[in-house]
Amino acid sequence: MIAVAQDSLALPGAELPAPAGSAPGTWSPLHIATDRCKGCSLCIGACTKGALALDETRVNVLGYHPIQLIDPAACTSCALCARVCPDSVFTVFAALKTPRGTSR
Amino acid sequence: MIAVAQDSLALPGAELPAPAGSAPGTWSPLHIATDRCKGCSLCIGACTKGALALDETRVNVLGYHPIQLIDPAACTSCALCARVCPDSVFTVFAALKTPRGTSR
Amino acid sequence: MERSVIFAGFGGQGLLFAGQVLARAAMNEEREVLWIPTYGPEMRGGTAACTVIVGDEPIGSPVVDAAWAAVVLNPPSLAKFGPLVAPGGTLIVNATLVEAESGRTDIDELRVPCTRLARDAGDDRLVSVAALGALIGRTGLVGPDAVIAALREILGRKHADALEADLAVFDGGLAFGRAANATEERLAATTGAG
Amino acid sequence: MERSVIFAGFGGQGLLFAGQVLARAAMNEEREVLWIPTYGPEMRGGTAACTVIVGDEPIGSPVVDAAWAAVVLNPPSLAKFGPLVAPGGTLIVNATLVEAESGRTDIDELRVPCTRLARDAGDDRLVSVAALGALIGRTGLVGPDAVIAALREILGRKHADALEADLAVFDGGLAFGRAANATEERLAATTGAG
Amino acid sequence: MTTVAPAGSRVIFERPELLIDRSTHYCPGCGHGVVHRLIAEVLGELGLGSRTIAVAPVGCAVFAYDYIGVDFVEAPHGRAPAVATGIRRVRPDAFVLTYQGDGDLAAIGTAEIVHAAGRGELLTAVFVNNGIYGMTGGQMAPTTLLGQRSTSSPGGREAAFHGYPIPMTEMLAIMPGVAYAARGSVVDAPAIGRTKQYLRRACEVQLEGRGFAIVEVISNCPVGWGMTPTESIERLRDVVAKQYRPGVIVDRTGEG
Amino acid sequence: MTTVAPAGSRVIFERPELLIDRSTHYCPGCGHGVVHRLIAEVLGELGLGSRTIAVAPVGCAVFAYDYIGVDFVEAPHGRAPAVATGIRRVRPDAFVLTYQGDGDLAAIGTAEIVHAAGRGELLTAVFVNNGIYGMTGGQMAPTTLLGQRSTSSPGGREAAFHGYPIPMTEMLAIMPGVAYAARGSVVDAPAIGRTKQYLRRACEVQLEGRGFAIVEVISNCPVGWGMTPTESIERLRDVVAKQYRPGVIVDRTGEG
Amino acid sequence: MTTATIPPATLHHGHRVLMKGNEAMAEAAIRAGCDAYFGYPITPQAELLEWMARRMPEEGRPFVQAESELGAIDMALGAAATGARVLVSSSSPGISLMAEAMSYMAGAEIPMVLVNVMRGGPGLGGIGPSQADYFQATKGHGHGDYRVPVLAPSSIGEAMALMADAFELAERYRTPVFILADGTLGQAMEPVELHFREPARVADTWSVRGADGRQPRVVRSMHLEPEDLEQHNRHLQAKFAEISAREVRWAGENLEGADLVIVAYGTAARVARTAIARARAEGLRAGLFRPITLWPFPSAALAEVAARARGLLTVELSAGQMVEDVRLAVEGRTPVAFEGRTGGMIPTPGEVVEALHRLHAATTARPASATMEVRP
Amino acid sequence: MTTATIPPATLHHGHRVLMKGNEAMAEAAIRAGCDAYFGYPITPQAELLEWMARRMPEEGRPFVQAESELGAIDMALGAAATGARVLVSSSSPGISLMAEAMSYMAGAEIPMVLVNVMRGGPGLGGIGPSQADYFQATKGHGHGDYRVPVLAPSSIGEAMALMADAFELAERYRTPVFILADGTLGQAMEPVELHFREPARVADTWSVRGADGRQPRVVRSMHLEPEDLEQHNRHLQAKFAEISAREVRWAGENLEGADLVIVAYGTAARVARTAIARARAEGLRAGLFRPITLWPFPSAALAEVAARARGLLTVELSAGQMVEDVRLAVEGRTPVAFEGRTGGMIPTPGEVVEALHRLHAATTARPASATMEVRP
Ligand SMILES: Cc1ncc(C[n+]2csc(CCOP(=O)(O)OP(=O)(O)O)c2C)c(N)n1
Ligand SMILES: Cc1ncc(C[n+]2csc(CCOP(=O)(O)OP(=O)(O)O)c2C)c(N)n1
Ligand code: SF4
Ligand code: SF4
Ligand code: SF4
Ligand code: SF4
Ligand code: SF4
Ligand code: SF4
Ligand SMILES: [Mg+2]
Ligand SMILES: [Mg+2]
Repeated sequence: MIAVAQDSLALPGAELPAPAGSAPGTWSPLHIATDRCKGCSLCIGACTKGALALDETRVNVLGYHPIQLIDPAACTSCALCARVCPDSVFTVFAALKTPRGTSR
Repeated sequence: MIAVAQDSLALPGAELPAPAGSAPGTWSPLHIATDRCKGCSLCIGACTKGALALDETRVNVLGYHPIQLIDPAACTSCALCARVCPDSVFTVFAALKTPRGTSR
Repeated sequence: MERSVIFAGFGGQGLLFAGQVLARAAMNEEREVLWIPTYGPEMRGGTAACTVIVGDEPIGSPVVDAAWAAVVLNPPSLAKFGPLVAPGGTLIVNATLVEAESGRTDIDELRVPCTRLARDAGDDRLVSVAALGALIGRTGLVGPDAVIAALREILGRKHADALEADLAVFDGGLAFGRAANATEERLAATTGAG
Repeated sequence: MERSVIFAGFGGQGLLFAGQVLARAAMNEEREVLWIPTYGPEMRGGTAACTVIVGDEPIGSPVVDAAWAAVVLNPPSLAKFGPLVAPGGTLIVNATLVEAESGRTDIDELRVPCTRLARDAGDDRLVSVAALGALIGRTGLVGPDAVIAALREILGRKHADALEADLAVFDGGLAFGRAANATEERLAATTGAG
Repeated sequence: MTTVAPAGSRVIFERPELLIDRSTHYCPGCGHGVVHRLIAEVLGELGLGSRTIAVAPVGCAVFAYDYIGVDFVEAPHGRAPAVATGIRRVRPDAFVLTYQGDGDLAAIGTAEIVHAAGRGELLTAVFVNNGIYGMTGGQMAPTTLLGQRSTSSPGGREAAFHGYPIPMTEMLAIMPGVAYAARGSVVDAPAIGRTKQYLRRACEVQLEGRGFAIVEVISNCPVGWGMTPTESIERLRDVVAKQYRPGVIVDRTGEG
Repeated sequence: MTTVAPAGSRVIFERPELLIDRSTHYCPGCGHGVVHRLIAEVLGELGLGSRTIAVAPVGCAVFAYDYIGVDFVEAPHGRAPAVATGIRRVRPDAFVLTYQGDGDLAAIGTAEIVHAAGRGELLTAVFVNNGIYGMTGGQMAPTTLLGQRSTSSPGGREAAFHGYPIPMTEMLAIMPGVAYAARGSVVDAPAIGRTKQYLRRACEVQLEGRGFAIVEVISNCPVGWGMTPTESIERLRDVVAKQYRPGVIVDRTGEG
Repeated sequence: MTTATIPPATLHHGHRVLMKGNEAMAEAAIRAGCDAYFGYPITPQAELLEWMARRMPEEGRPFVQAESELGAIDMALGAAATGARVLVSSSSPGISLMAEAMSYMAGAEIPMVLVNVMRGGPGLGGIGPSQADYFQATKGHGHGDYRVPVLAPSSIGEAMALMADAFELAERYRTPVFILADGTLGQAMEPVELHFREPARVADTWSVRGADGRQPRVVRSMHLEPEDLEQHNRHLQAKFAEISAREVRWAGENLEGADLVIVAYGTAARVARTAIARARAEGLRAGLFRPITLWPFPSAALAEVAARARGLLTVELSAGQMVEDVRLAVEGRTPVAFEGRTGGMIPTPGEVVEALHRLHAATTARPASATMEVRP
Repeated sequence: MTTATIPPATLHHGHRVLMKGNEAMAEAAIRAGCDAYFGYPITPQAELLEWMARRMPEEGRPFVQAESELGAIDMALGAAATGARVLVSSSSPGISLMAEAMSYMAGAEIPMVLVNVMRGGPGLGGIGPSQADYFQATKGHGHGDYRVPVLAPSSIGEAMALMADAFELAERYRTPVFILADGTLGQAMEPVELHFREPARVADTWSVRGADGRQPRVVRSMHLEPEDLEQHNRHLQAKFAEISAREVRWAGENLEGADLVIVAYGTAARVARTAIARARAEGLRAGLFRPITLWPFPSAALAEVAARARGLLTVELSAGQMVEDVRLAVEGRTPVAFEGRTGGMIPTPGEVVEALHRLHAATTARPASATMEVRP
């Protein structure tokens, strides 16, 4: 049976959990409020790196397949995804490309 | 006592009486439906010949001093008075300047 | 005892103003009064009218079954309001414009050459004020001083120039009304109607 | 005897459609029926529901005190409508999305893997049709032929392609419901509630 | 009205047949009278009297039906374009004309005129802009000029407090459904003549099926403006016509 | 919303504080969500959250008050500009913002928006034009394009039958009371960025006391258009933006 | 949501089809000869407009989605003034916007049919079913002294039948007519036997279509001279009296020997029917009095029924509106109780059965008092 | 026509001045602390707007002549939602246009005072005085279950006094309040003693002025979940019940030992007063029951008065509207007759005296029947 995705419970002020969709232990430039995602795919179209995809294996509390970052390494933290997302699902952090600073 | 002016009684289809304001027996280029006149004087301003004036000696059925043609001879039948009159008081006939035809 | 006066005539004849002057005069005499306009169907132009009811208690009905007096300034008003005067009441007719008579024998009908009176006093547009003067002169509904005070209050502030003419015309009307009083026989019960 | 079924779930799960198919099937059997949607507060997205009441006389009340059966396709619907099933009634639960159980012991609760059944039959979006099949298989509320005819009538004209998938999914659900019938004990009075 | 022409004398000007022979309730000098006559003339000349259904506004011109001898429907205040749309849609053979004042058209009726124009509804709209609410006693209208006194802007219209005058016809003219829009005036005989031409063209535009046509007529309201008729005409010429400039505002009939 | 930033990592983008942390009722991919976020960002950046009184429309965005964390008044359908005028006049210190859809603003609310603009009312109006009545199930709006199908123009909008699309913002822009009018879109990230700049400017215009400011945002309604979100964004780019061209339509703030 | 499962071509007279209330009313209007439809979208009425958007052009008849409800009703006013048979529909907030024009149409005596698919109020309220616009429809919508016939169907089939009746009444009496339906009736689907009826057209002597030789006509509600306006009002009142005398409609069920009579219309009457069946099974002698015309209200008939009953129970989807007309009809001679739900909620049959039991207890235990406690 | 004879500076508390009703109401509102006025011109209310146009700017307070009555009432909605004290005025057709927003304000519980200077209807009708919007004000104006307090002054002095009361009621109960005046009251001039009163301001916990640190607030009438909307309706109904219990107002004259009681409000009550004086002079024991709140209607008080009378005569400037509430109040226990004029006409004292004589004859000659013949 396919599990219902459960994460950031949309409580005002709640802390974001570890970024979803990234392999455990790896760092991700995106925090994804998975259960606010409606699977519209607009972020997928916006991402020039092809780093995003819907997680067809899960259904979130709203009944949608949520977005996931399938290629964290490709992500440049350009935030195009975040800017087009109608549901403000993403928090974007500067990519840790160089150990000392941010990529842009 | 000043008489109340009484003439064309505004009955649809009624025939116009002899033009008011002209001396008996003289012909006039204007027919004036005196008791529809509201004494607004706009025709006086429009007449370049100074041929019109209010008849301050009379009050018509509406309670106004009606217009009269004070100088029939000066009238050129230009119909400026008729065109500006908001109450369509005038009927204008071609001036009989030349015995054979009309002046314009 | 409520006494009602109807003023009626052409829109431009100053009827509503005359009614207001009477209302204010009544108030100046510490009496109760109600002024109420009625518009003819045309609103713009056409016939206008107002009713003033003077009494000693707060006024009840704004409509009257019959008028204590009427002031009619044009022919249609005579036709409409002449019959509404209560038996024994007073009818002031603007003789300048109205040739007809009411035909009633049970009222006091006074023909007043309003335009002439007004012109004689300096402004021939003040026909209503002339008629008001005649009404007061004839009936004594309110004291002339209260009317004069009312005119001063209403016109004094802004229209000092107009005030003089109005006072003069009122005086002329008043004199005409009083003269008629003095010289004519009065019907017995001029104050009997409500 | 009126029998009512509530369908509830996410807006996109095809509930209103499944209800319509049932209503039409009932009409095909010359029975009386009423279909009535209820929108969740969000209208767009969120939870949607409809009620279908089947009977032999013209249907009276469009609201029911308790449902003869309910089909719940997501967790909120279980919470909201589980308690509304009449004792002895049937509850079809979409096991794919709903982990919880109603906790009731007085009804016939059947967990149906709707998504899997739908996917197995060719289109995993047709969860409601799978659930409808299971309901019919379990309760025999209407004959399967009437449902199949209804699907043909509704989809046949314009959506011939969709029709085949719908028929297959319905069949899968029907089989699941019947199999459950055959293998599980039934509560005594599954048809006792209005 | 039959007139008895003096022998040998040609009629230069007479009351148009469709103008009912009755005195109007309008104040002395009011421009509505002129506009009524022009409409009666144009409808008569185009032979439309028998198939016109006109819509009367709420405003001084509500009584237009007492003066112009065609079928009329009385619209609620501001709704003449909606009423006319209803007529237009069910009576394709009728000639449909609306008559509105500036309070009626530019204030309460804004939505209805914008959308009738937007739909390109086959209507001929006559819009008499006298910059005031005449009927109700001289209150400010949307078209009242800055600085102009009215009973509801007793100190004169101020932009910051009362807002700006609205150039209604220009606003409507940007919509593609508007085939023809013009502004005339009643200031003098030549202007009245041009206004008549605009009205005539606005009628033809409907007959040709080209779209919505509107003629604004800037007009005087001596009573509402607190002026004599003559003064009001002077103001119309010297002040109003400088702000609301007469002329054809848009003519899309060449395009189709 | 507090986020736990990974050590040494700067936040590039986060949910603005004024956007309440709650999932919306909007359909997947709906442009209203983006516009909400932009408003929350701009109000936050200008520090206006505490003194904003916003007016919600009737339309899908009626629930804006559930998502944008400022004081709100719910207006009857189309009347947001009138409601906002009332607020503006009695609360000179408030920042007043209206949010309306195209059915709300361009159909039933035409008179109210025209006159708020005409008065030069100090308001910032956000006008989300998705060319359809989203909330009621995808009926034709005044801004629906020719040929576009909707549940009330099932064969596609035809000019002769349904009328022409109305260029609302252009129409409003001709009025002198309008200090600023622009059209943005939600088609992609750069366009969204420009739209934010327009919104920001429209807010500043109010703060500077210059007059009425409006930003139209052309947006998508996947459900009303009967499309996937991605298809709807393509249509927005390829079709809608060709008709309703984004950009600044009028800027009179240089004039004063 | 348009069900769009029924191609109009299959809607043959005599057939039994499953139809949504909104769509059924729309099609019934078309078959009743509706010449033009004007509307504006609003839930839960939208499918009526959408059906018309599709079907009227097919029939070559005008459909206009107006810029607003004001636009719609005023377009209707214009079209109907030319003698066309016109339908308009909306739901509660939209109906409120039509108050002025309805008063105009009543005043100018313009026939037209207006459907109100009522939703929960006040204000924007909700989109659930309601009967809280009863007062508005029957008494105080627009200004001035006027009434319009109000027809209240209780099933989709009846809604279709009443559509033809509504046009007939409208034209016979030159009056706007209300069809008062609630959201349930608009949104539900039921099988209906199709019995279309197109009322005969009667040549009228008042409508405007261009004077064409005759005297010009004016369709108007203004009568500036009070004497004239009073005269006109007398004429209108005489007409209302005639309608009251001739056009009252109601239906009774189980009234024979009924102790307890439920008075309910529309959806509430359906709930009542189910409740009555149960109550009778539980030994209560309950019956149903169902007004079909809400104005004219069947006061005389109800008074007669009430005279034989111990108590009346009015059931409404409101806080209590029709109950005033019930009380006016019986004037204290029979106790009147009330049971209602609001805001989109519908009383359940169980609640109504309980209310019947309470009424039964109250009317047998203690001397009848005219007004019972009202809840909620 | 603005009388413009009274410079506001002379309007000192305690003075006796001659004022036009419309202007007196406007000035009373200003002195009652009205923060903003929104309106649209219409006869016979225009002088109220004009007075405000002059006076509000003098006081530094907002006045807006809106683009329409819809604009005016919705501006009022916005201003009042911020806690401002707001007045709006209009006359019958304009009031009809405000139905939707009034329902919104009742639903969102926004205080505001709306004056209706009623004129003859229906439709465009005429400009004479009328009381034919009684039903509208007391029952069915907007959609949904709501009621608003309706105050009916009968003299200009009372109209001024009720203005402060209206604001007080509005704010105490968070509700729109109607002042129902007829054209006579708006157009007439009477001497009034100036007794201005400004109700105290109570800090509210609901209005919106910018969140400024607290939780954001929403002023709304939408409750999309039926359960919520019903809950809200229960709250509203409880409020209406409280108003009904606490805020009923009426006045009696000559009721001691009165056989025949006239029930009338506003201008009709003044006619009644004159008629009663005459009738008493003619030997009839007549008295006056004058409702001041039309909603809540003084039913209980009237029932008590009626219990001691032989018959009631309702006099209205309408074809008979309040008479329904009179009949509801007495529920058949006392005969109720009706006398009314319409379309701008006012019954004369003589007509009312005659009606009293007829009622007297009917109630002495034959056994009391509950409803008398109604005319005209
Ligand atoms: C709904 C409604 N509101 C207000 C009025 C009052 N009213 C009558 S005419 C009018 C405006 C008249 O102004 P305009 O349209 O400019 O016409 P004008 O009299 O100047 O020609 C108004 C506000 C009304 N009759 N109905
Ligand atoms: C008076 C009134 N009429 C109609 C409605 C129904 N209604 C609700 S939202 C809406 C239009 C929504 O369209 P739009 O403004 O474009 O907003 P969108 O949902 O597309 O964002 C309508 C007509 C209503 N609530 N009130
Ligand atoms: S931040 Fe840029 S690269 Fe990374 S997922 Fe988003 S769009 Fe793609
Ligand atoms: S754009 Fe937002 S809502 Fe849409 S799929 Fe991406 S994360 Fe989910
Ligand atoms: S016709 Fe010409 S000249 Fe003669 S009176 Fe008229 S304006 Fe003067
Ligand atoms: S313009 Fe006409 S109404 Fe005016 S004074 Fe001349 S004739 Fe008389
Ligand atoms: S008020 Fe003005 S518009 Fe009206 S009739 Fe008089 S002058 Fe003409
Ligand atoms: S219907 Fe359209 S506008 Fe409304 S939420 Fe859905 S996508 Fe957005
Ligand atoms: Mg004007
Ligand atoms: Mg939209």
